[in-house]
Amino acid sequence: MMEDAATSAQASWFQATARQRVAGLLDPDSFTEFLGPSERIQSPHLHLFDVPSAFDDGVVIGRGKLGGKDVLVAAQEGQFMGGTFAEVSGAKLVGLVRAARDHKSLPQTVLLLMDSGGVRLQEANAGELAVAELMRAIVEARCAGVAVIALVGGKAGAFGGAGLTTATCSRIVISGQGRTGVSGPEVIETNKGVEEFDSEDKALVWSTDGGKNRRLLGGADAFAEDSMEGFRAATKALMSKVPAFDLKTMQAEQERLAARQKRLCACDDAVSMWRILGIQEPETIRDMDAKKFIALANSIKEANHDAR
Amino acid sequence: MTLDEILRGLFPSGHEVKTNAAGIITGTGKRKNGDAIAVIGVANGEALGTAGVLPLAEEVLRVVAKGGKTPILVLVDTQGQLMARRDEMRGLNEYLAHLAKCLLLASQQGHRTIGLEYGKAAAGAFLATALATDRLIGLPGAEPTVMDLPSVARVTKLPLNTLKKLAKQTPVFAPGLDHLLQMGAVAEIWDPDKPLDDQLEEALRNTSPADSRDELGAQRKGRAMAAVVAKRVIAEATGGDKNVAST
Amino acid sequence: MQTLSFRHKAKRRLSGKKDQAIIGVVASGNLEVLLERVLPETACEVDIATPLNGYDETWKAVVAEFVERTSPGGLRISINDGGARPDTVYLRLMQGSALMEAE
Amino acid sequence: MADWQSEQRVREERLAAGRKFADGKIVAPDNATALLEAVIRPKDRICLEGDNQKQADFLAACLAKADPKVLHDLHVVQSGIVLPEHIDLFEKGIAKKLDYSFSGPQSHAVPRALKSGKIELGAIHTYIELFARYFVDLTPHVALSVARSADRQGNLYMGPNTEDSPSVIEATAFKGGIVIAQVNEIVDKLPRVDIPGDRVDFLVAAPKPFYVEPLFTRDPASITETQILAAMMAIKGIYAEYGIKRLNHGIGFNTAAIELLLPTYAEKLGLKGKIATHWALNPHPTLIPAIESGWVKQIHSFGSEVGMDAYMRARSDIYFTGRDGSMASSRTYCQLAGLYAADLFIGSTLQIDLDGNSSTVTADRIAGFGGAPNMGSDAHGRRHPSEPWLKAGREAVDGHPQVMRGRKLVVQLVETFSEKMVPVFVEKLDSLELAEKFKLDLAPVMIYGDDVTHIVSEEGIANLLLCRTTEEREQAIRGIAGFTDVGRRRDRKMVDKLRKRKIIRRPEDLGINPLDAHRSMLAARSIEDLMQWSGNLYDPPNKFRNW
Repeated sequence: MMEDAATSAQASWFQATARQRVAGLLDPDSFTEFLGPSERIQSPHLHLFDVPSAFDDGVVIGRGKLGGKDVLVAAQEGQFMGGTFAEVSGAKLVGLVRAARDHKSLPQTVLLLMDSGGVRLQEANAGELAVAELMRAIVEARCAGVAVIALVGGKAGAFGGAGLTTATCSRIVISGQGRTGVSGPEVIETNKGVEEFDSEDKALVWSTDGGKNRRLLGGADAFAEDSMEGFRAATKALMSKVPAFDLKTMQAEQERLAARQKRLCACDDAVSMWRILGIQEPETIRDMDAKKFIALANSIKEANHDAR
Repeated sequence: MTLDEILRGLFPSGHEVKTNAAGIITGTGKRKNGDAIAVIGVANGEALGTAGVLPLAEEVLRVVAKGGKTPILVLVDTQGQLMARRDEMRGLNEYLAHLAKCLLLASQQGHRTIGLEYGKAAAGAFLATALATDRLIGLPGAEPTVMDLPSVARVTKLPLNTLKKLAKQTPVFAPGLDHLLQMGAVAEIWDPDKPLDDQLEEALRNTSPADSRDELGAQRKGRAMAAVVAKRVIAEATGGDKNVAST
Repeated sequence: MQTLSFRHKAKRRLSGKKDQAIIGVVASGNLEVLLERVLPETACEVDIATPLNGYDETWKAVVAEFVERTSPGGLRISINDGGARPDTVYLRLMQGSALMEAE
Repeated sequence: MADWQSEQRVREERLAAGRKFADGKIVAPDNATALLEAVIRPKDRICLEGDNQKQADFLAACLAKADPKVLHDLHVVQSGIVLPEHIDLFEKGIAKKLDYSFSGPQSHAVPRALKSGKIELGAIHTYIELFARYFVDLTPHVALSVARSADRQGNLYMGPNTEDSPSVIEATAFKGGIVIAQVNEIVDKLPRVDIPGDRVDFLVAAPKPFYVEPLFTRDPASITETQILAAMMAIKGIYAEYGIKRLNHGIGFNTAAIELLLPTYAEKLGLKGKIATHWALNPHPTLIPAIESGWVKQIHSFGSEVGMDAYMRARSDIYFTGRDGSMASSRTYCQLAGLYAADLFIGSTLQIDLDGNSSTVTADRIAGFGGAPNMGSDAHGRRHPSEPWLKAGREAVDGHPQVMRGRKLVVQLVETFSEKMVPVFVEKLDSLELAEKFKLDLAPVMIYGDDVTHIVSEEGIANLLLCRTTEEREQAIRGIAGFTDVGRRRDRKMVDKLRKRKIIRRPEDLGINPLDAHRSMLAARSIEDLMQWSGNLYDPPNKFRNW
């Protein structure tokens, strides 16, 4: 059956749907969905724009097990409206993180499977506010001892509010195809011109926003091979120990980001940044296979820290 | 109102608030009761990039490290995040999120945080500053813009006029202070004709770190579903759990 | 947006025990199909929301062919369409009923 | 006295005019437009390569800058109308008449220029048909060619992108014409000589390397389940049934799906070594997994493909390579190979009518033909037998006639709808309306119905060889036309009968469950996978690198 193939260990995370990712990531048959599609909690706004709705508004939430450990999980569907934050899709994420924050009996690990271009234009105000609420809920949950882990490897990446949400989490897992940032390449090209950012040049796009650059600079804590098993393995390894959210951590992050700004602000391309990080042949990074890259990234000082 | 007018109105007994060439605001103001309030922000509609975030976050961390309960005021007039390939390459999302996290840390540690939106505000920079405070206040004339209508028109392929008409039916997508008030993002809009220092003190009294923006949006009929959906999620998550049910 | 509704009498109840399944995604050229086993033995309802107007006859033909092929008795099928081609619609319906037939 | 040497005299005049701008054979880039104005004369036939893949883009830009008072009414005879500058020539009045083959990226601009009267159309050809006319009635007066490098004597090195050049240059150089080549660099010693220097009159070192479109790179990530299903049917219902070893593929995603199913699905069917061993095919990156798995014995190519150079150099057992190690291509020879030495052509199209005629012309689009009508036709001059060819020949007739001839398998692999709900199966080709609109003597038909042997859609395979009447043929086509209007108007009883006679075969008739078609069956699911299959020898173009 094709659904089995789509969620098998070697199936591509990048090409999977949100539901396939949840099924492929968690232990078999361990997932229970909250507010599932048959509840039909859809966007109350999209019809105004003559745009089709989705039964789950593009976010799947629930609980399950990963490697035997209980987790709460949420997955954005990047193919539906770009996985965007909107009134309903956002509130589902906010509710899930608040549930973990307030109820010690619930799993104290939340996995956010990000796949989002940011805020849904048709519900921009509601979406932006949902991001603000989610970021606050994540910080409160982290203060209460909850581990919130972002997994980035979908087609829409994690941009705009999703990029900020990702960087608010305790830990970040990313794949080579994964991208995260604030303004996407197309947005920068539209506003600032093709000279600033040629969004058609995918190699440039990925060297800017892509998983390898994020991992090497310390913008992500683990690199996953683009497969269900790749994300399972990387996430399991990160779950056991996450940074506390306190003044010390934020001071360390301040230092980390200030140092990065100082060392790398003169660089115009990723390869020259990687060279400054002490990588011997930075031009070989791009085509390096995942295993080799993971080992390399684990040896880079900037890439491995608790300052998040 | 200009930044100077606002600062004079907020702190008649004096302040040490400076704005650098890149529009980065830092300093301290003197409250009516003589206590200090920390002030940070972005002025002149400047865009916020990796370089601009660092002094702002540093200031917030200094206030938290010092202990006490000094509140923090965040003044906001920014066109949004800096749109530049190099800043993105260095991880602008981490920088902006860091500033938001520092503000949220402050509020978790007992520092009341107030956002004052007096000019523009957009997208990622909005999230990192004004929307990361406990209580967001608008001044008349402020133009918070999550997404400008021409961009919405371009992506949705709907005519601008259609969108303008739609914007009258719903506050959910179009720019404007009133819309954000209705959504629950903006707690209140100040009256510029009344003393700002009094209004600041009143706002500080009403500030709480508990996030009730979705409830507010529901009360004001701007966001009917958000609070309900979030609560239903919690109910369903805990409902199936015997331990939770018994507590 | 256009909504369409089709009511069919199926030859028999669709086998299997699953009471609901969802397949596909609302995206350009794709659709989501939600299948729920909530109707009497041989009843079948298909409700469609589609952004493309004027394809009533095509939808009718696709649904009729699907009912003829699989006899989805007992199912209420709800579709959010993103402008999928008829062959994709048919494929998703077949995939959905196969999911419902799984033990 | 009759003058039997006038051509040579005119050639000398042209050369003398051109030498004013040259140092030996070498012309500075800044002088290129002046050179062209000096050497070319109004109403000349010119070939400005203009190939399927490589482009003499610098010379095209220089010619488009020429003064229309000096250069006008040129007759363009080249295979590809690809660059915007090619259209500019007509818009500015520098060129008037056009004989060509293919206009992929300019397929919307050509009908616009036709409509405004800027282009006077001779004919749309297949590649070798146009090349043939270079030697009969469309011989270029001036050829503007393109090579990777040259030496000072004018010897040219084409590398893997030889394409049309030898045919164009031979016709021009040996019939009193002038040959000008744009090169990326001028060097002391060439890796190998593809064109002898005495056929080349002038060289221009272009400021930038010439443009090549990665036309044959299909990202496996974009292949759909529907395409995989149709590909499974083609493999099991046609490749395996006829034992197809020698073949050509079109450039669509559906044929890319076949290439990626060889090391997986076809391997499981036990077909390795029995099908798809010898190819007339461009260097498709999607064939890398099959090559690496030992499926492919040899490939000859029309042109090259961006990023494949190092891979082909390292796989010289598979590809044709020069003494220097780099791959060598030829559009003429490869088209001949596809016509005479392949037993199967399989490709896609935009429209098919009830007779099986197909066309890629729509109301506002003329893409031209390229090689498909040649690949996709039965070569009546073929005399060597092969089992697939004979089997197809037997299927086309009843009984055992005294004289038997074989048939080439010409397969159209389509989805019933293309993008945006546009049906592929139609009652009448748009091409006919276009012919009326532009008063063309001949409506552009990509592949004539009587050459087509099979049509494969996601609904099934129609074997047209087995049809005996036009009615059967029509119903066979309707019977696999899915939910298109054409498909819904089928005669269900007749379609059932055709299915019993195996004229129509559904997936289940072939033992294929449509629900088994899944992307995980593809040997590679992304461009990155292809690169890894190649041991990182394949260097994908930047626009495909999402990592």
